[in-house]
Amino acid sequence: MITTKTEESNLTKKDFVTTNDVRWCPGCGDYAILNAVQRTMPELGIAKEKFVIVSGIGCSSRFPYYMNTYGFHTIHGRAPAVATGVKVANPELSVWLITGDGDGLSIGGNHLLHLLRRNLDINVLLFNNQIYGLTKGQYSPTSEVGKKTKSTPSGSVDYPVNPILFALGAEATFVARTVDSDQKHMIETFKAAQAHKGTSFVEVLQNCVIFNNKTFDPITNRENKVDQLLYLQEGKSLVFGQNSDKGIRLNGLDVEIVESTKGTNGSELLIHQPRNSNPAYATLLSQMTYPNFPTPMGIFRQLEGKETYEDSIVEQIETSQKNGEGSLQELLTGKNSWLVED
Amino acid sequence: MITTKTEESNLTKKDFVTTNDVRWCPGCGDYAILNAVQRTMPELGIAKEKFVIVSGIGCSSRFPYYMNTYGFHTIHGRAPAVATGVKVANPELSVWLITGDGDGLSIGGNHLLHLLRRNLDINVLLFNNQIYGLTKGQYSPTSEVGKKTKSTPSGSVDYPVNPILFALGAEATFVARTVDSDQKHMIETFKAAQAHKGTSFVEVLQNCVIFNNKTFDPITNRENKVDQLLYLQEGKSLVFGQNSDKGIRLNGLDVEIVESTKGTNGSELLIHQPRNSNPAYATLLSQMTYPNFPTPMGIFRQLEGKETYEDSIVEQIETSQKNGEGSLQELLTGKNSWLVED
Amino acid sequence: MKTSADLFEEIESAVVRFAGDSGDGMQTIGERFTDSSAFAGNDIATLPDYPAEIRAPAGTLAGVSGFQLQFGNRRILTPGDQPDALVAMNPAALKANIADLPEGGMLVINVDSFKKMNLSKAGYSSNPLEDIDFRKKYHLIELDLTSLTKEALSDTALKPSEKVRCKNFFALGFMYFVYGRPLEPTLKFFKEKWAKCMPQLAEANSIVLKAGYHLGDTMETARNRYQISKAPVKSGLYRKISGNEAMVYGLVAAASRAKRNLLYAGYPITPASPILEGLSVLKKHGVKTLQAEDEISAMGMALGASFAGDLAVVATSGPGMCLKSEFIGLASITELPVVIVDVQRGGPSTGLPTKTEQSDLLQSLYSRHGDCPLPVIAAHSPSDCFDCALEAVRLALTYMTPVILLSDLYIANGSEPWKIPNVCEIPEIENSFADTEEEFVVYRRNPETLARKQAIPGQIGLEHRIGGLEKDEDGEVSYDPENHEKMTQLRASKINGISKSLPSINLEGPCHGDLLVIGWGGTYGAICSAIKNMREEGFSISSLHLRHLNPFPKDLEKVMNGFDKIIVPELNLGQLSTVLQSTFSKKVISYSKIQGKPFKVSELKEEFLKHLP
Amino acid sequence: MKTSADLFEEIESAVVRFAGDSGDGMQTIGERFTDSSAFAGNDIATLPDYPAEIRAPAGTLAGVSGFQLQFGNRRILTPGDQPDALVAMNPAALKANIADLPEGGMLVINVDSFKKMNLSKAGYSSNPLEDIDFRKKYHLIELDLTSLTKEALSDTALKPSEKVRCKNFFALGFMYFVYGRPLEPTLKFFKEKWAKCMPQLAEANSIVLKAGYHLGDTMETARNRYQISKAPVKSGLYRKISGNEAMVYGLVAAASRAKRNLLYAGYPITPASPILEGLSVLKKHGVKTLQAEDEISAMGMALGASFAGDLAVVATSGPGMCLKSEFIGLASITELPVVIVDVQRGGPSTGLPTKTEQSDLLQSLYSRHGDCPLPVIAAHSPSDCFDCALEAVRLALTYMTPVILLSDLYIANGSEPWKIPNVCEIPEIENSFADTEEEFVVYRRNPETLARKQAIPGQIGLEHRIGGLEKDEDGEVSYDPENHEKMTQLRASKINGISKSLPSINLEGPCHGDLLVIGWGGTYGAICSAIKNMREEGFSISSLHLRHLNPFPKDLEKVMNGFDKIIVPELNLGQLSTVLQSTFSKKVISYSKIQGKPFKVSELKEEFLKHLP
Ligand SMILES: Cc1ncc(C[n+]2csc(CCOP(=O)(O)OP(=O)(O)O)c2C)c(N)n1
Ligand SMILES: Cc1ncc(C[n+]2csc(CCOP(=O)(O)OP(=O)(O)O)c2C)c(N)n1
Ligand code: SF4
Ligand code: SF4
Ligand SMILES: [Mg+2]
Ligand SMILES: [Mg+2]
Repeated sequence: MITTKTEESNLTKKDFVTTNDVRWCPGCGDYAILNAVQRTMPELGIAKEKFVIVSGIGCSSRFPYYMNTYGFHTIHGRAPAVATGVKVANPELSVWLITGDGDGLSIGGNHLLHLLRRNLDINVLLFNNQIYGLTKGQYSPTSEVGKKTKSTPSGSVDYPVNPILFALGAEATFVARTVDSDQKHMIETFKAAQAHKGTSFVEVLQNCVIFNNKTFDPITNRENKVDQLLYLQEGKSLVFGQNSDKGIRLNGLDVEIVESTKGTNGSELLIHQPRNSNPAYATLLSQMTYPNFPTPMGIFRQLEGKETYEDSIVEQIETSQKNGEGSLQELLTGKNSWLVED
Repeated sequence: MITTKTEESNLTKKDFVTTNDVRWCPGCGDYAILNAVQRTMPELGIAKEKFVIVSGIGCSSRFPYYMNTYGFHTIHGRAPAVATGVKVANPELSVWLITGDGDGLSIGGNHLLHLLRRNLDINVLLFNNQIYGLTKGQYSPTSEVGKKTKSTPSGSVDYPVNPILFALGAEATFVARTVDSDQKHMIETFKAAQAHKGTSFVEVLQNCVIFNNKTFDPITNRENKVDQLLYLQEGKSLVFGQNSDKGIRLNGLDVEIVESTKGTNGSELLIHQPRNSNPAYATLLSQMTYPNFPTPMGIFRQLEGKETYEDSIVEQIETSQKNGEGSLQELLTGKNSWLVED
Repeated sequence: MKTSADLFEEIESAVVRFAGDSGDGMQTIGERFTDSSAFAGNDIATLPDYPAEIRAPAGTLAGVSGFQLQFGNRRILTPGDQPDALVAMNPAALKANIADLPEGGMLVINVDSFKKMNLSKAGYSSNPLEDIDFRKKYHLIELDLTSLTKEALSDTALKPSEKVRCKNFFALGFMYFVYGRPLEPTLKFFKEKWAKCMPQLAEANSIVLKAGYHLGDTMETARNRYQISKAPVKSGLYRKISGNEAMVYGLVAAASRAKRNLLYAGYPITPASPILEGLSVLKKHGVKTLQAEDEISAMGMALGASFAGDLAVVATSGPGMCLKSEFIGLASITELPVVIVDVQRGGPSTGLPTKTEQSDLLQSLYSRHGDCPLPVIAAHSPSDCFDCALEAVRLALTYMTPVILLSDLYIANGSEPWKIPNVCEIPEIENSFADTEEEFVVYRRNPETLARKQAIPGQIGLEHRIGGLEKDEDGEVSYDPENHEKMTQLRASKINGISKSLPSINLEGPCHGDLLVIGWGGTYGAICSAIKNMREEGFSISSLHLRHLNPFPKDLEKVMNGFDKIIVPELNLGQLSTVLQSTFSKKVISYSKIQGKPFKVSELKEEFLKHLP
Repeated sequence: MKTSADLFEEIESAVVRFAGDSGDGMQTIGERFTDSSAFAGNDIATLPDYPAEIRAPAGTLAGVSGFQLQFGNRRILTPGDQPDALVAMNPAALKANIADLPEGGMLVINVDSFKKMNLSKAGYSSNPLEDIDFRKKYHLIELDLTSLTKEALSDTALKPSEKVRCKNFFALGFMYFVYGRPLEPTLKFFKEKWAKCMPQLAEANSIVLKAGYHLGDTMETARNRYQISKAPVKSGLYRKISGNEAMVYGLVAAASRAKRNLLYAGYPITPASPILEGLSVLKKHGVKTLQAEDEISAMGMALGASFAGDLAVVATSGPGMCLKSEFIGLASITELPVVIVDVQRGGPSTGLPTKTEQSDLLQSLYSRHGDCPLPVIAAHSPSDCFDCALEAVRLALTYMTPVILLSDLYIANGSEPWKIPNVCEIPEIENSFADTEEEFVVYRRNPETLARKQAIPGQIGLEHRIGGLEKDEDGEVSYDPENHEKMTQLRASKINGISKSLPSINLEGPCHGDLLVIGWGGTYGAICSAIKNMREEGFSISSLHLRHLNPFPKDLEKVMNGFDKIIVPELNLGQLSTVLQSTFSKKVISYSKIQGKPFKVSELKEEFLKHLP
């Protein structure tokens, strides 16, 4: 592999910006995510030429065109396969997969499932705008039931996929959620995703101003967010609200809201334990949804120590080569050859 | 739809047997499952002509050829799509989907995911033999890590899919497990699956005598099964072992084994609650795997009351037709026509 | 001052193009102008043209959206080679379109958008409006649309930004004046669309539209006014229809005439999504629409529904066609009826998703593994999609086979007037259903059509199994060598036999001559126009347009033999040429255009001339 | 008593077929017989033939598995039209195969399996062995294999059921005697396979094999013994190789000669799985094999690996080819090298998964939407898969394009002796890599090949983006009409230009004559044999076998023009005929066989005769 190091330390956001016009609608949440990624990458200590961005098809999947890195805008739903090929071919690359709720969970659900279970060291950012943007506004598999869209004028009838629960079902080793309106939290989450060895799945709530404007407003707008967002912090109890006056505790095998955390001293509240190897804890968090619960933001689950797919493959090859590489001539000759003499 | 009722009550197993030679390997677990299905169907109170069996490709997917019902042996991995079409076209049919671990969880994972989340009233039997039978023994997505097969001579490196957890991740409303060696339990489980309104997902542990013989032996053989299988019964505590002397209790958000249930009087043991709407409970059960835990058998989760996809579709049509069907002539004419006179 | 009526110049037809930013509402006013012209009794053809991005950055070339239409008092077959009048809402729209406007053409400009930033976004280093040569070259009309619109709305309560957004209707009103179009259909449209939920908007747009019209009336520069009399069409009730709409109606009509329930399974994709969307509002007509997780699944759902007795239909575009091929093979071997609509767009791969092309013909014929022939037909104009939908359903149900129906972006989005058919006059479509009274042998064939009979789950006593493995007549899996050969031949004969049911070829022109033009699909209008012109000019040229691409009509070879040369114009690298040559071992001349745009009449004439003696 | 040596009859070649139940080990003894014959210096060709079920019910026709081979002292090109000797292990095997045995042929029967139940399972109402006419018709040898085997093993500690399972080697030993084959290779095989883990088994099989051999020696009925001298082949080191093995080795060799790492992504499917399996044991050679979740994913993984600089390969069969087409389109427009092997089997749909066919040619050429041409080549024999793998890699890397390499079940599973190449003599394969010292323009082309250059992620300063949208030379997305036309033409010219690099056609026979036979793929052996025969008989007939199916060799048209008639025999409905006719607008005669079986030499001769004056 032809890799040489550039001086990584001097990188700035500018290095990751292309001269191309960005062609999203004015006001689209994708701009903010692009910005956050461009601000994250220079800080990772990785040489610029090591980044590869792979995407499928959708508004979100135009992402690689706007990043001055190696990039591959592939076909609808299949980016996980391409990203897998890139990473296995060269495990030294930092591979980022950009997908949408349609791309990643409708047509591409299976590839995502298998990527997650194989645990390649790839960062997956799923831009969830709960709609098909690029095809002009049909409902997506994350749209709420009853959603009226171009293709469902009487309201959609299928139950949405919960991206977090889906990822847990695939036994993903890193599962997180962030939102386009919070630069700081996005950057923090993306850094954690890159730091994690194994597949990092990040759901990014993203606003589509044209076809699904303000879907996340009830939880993300200035007024509501203190009560509607719960920021997860490892080892800290699950609290939210003005002055952290509300919390989450266990009730049997379900969760409930404690209205005042004052008296309890927090002791009966659930402690955030993203490294709990049993997915039941993260499953509980995945069920906290608007309007009954605050929406958890941050890292739901983070399990270190599971070997990655690409490392295992390399290891098998290294093991079998420990006494030297195979000779091609010997291989062709095989064990049952015979000589024909003149 | 051209449906008339036959006398359903007189049906026997024989009515469901075809004259075709059954072409599985002698000793294959598929025979036992076929037998169980043929014994289940006559007892469901459903007319024979209402049964439709849809399958993909694989040894298991040859199933419809051996059932004297309507049947469709489709293509690899895509049976859920076909079954969906059948059911939406005619919700009165009893649709059974037969798939394998490769068919359903490798190539067909996405369709299965979407079938489950849409909650069509279809019964899915996934024959899990942890191997690709029909293609002669490559590892499958349910094979354990390190599995040596034709395609993985140094051992497989990907982490298996846990079919139960996968189904929970898709928010399936009925999730169960049974095993080819237990006729009674299979029949019971299949009946419950048919009784459930919504998609019923049943994992059937199945022995492939040729390519993966005795994989389930450690948990299913005569000697081990008392200690290795835990039969789930709603409202009863989770006990297993000779004389039910062992049980499962909660430890934080994880489960552990209680070695003797005598003293505890069972009170601290987990009570089986398949109707708990929070998937965390069923998730806990899904993590109980050999060799650390007994393998749960039976219904993990059963949520009633979620409308099915096909019913919602029919309902929308009925609602819009409550003042009569649309006139085709009016439709063609539209609202902006103009008359050209001679 | 002369009255405006004095200035009317009577013309036969005109071509108008609206161009602006994706957010400027160009498609909307194009549609309105079309409706208004239809209402005025003209014949019309339209060509919407927009970028692949939903809303590329305002003011850039990438964001330019256009809509061209031709209307006239004679049969209008194409949206026109070049505009007579161009409305450009900003510098980018001007830049992207000006090359098409002939000298002396009318150029209506929204001058307030010609500010420095917009000019530079469009790549202009100086303002073209300040260039004297440029000003002289066209019949330039500069309107300060933003201010004019604001002024017209000064009395309303709309926010300033909302007011500005009405400016497209100002431009439209102005063009209505120029071409003497009636305002009523548009005013009615405002009412229907907004009167209930946003009455203010309905009101404001009405004011602006009228203001634009009146400005024309008072303005000195608007000296040309054109009058176009009604087109001499057959009497009857008409409506405007786009290709995708006609497809929707055709499918619903076919289901009704076949007495089957219509089940449509689709996955959104440009330019086929409007078929899914159009059918999804027809619940009153019993239509079931399923939005599948992908095109594979959509095809599978359709096949399942077909097995269960519904009329099953899918529609997609190229990338989706790739995904359906395995299931199409299954449909072919199980001999289940299903209609697969492919609304073609520019390829390969994601290609040019919002541009037209005819490049999926070979794929339609050959995308499956194994020998797997099936009928392929193509619609040639927006309204023809209706007839083709009926024909596709007829083939599917009569012959128990999947059928591919090709449309393309140009006809799907374009529109034309359509004489509304009388439902009772649409022929019934026969099914090949099994008889409960007779022995049912799954693959026993109708000796005439070679179609098998279909038994529907739920029917007593007709239980049977089908699948993708080769089978004998009984439906039992069979690996017998002779049986496989026989079945393969039978399936092929069945499809070939369809040609017996096809009407004989309708030639445009005499059946002998120097040059025969063979076309298919959306190039119909341009080819016909060119041929008519050239025949009037005395050339020995004829044309035929193929609806059936597999099998071909039985008299095609004979017709071809009547000409010295054959030319096949296509918006691809020569796909029909390939098929004709392989079928008849006869050389044809291929004329290709692969620019994501329809043929111009002038291009075709020029090319045809080259091959005439 | 005469000594057996006296009885040797010298013959040129012989065809032997073993037939039995799927569990009887017929493939194993077929392979052993082949090895032994190769060791004896004969040329050989083999034809394994087994059912789609893993193990259909014992004793039924559905469960019969067969293995036929031809070996001789001359060039052996096919496994033979019909067996000279048939070994039938049970009534079903007899029933399924007896029609192929000519009168007087040797028929070896395992009599203990001719019990009532087995006879009726096979559909015999009476025992054919009791029919006098039947007995007279063949040279019948009845062996009581079960008892004989048990007897031979009476001294060993194996369980009775294990003993019985060795009976296939008894039959093999017997046939070794008949054809004077050496025992050593098989005894060595036992040792290698079982000596470590199951020494008892190795021992038992050796005993049984020898017992079978000795029985022949002592038995009166085994009066015929044949002797076949060595085939006059070039000197050198040889081995036996199957098509799938040769494919594996060819890919590994190509990667080595191109200095790229080999990454193979696959999803199991008959008959391509052995390529995945064969490569997965070559970790020592640095080969990475990924078992993907489906064929779409396998293709995507390969494309990703190609982007990252590996030599990326996939292999599948028809149903998998359907699933890959969308990604192949992406590979074409992004101009990334990747080799796609299609091991064809009987179609359409699941079809006849364990039978051979050549019916994916049109799919290979046209399965993608849009204009999307790519190189297609086909291997014509087991060992030719090695050369074709090298050629496919050369095309992919030199021209930066996906390449489809067609194999088929017959050559994939069949085997023949192969002269082992000297690695150093395999030419190097050049890459079209970007130069870090030069400006990198993504789609700037080598003027010779029209290939673009490839920059690999990780290379400093060559960052760039590729994708499925149409783009200009810089790689920027472009919706410009002229650019799309230019790019489409360029991509097509690049592929067409490959013909410049192809060697001229190698005709079997003179370049003028009455009849030219054009073949492709696995029909090579049968066609060559037929042509050689007929030329010896004095007919004016020649043949050529196409490796390159797109583009064709540049001199093909000229060669075709040298003959009065052209016939194209194919195991499909006439796919190459279709392509030849469309390319050259020249009528060819199509001769089809669609029975899941290769051509017989006799069938071909008979057909060719019909078209000769
Ligand atoms: C095979 C295929 N099917 C359908 C499409 C059309 N298509 C393009 S993007 C898209 C969905 C976009 O939704 P999402 O992934 O949520 O991305 P967003 O645009 O919302 O960011 C679809 C259906 C396609 N390009 N290819
Ligand atoms: C598109 C496609 N890819 C691959 C195959 C080959 N194939 C047939 S069955 C099968 C897997 C079978 O495994 P599983 O689903 O577990 O069924 P089992 O045979 O074990 O019952 C595969 C890969 C195919 N038929 N079609
Ligand atoms: S359509 Fe929605 S998601 Fe797409 S660019 Fe516009 S705002 Fe963003
Ligand atoms: S291969 Fe395995 S799964 Fe298939 S029929 Fe045989 S025993 Fe059953
Ligand atoms: Mg989206
Ligand atoms: Mg399996």
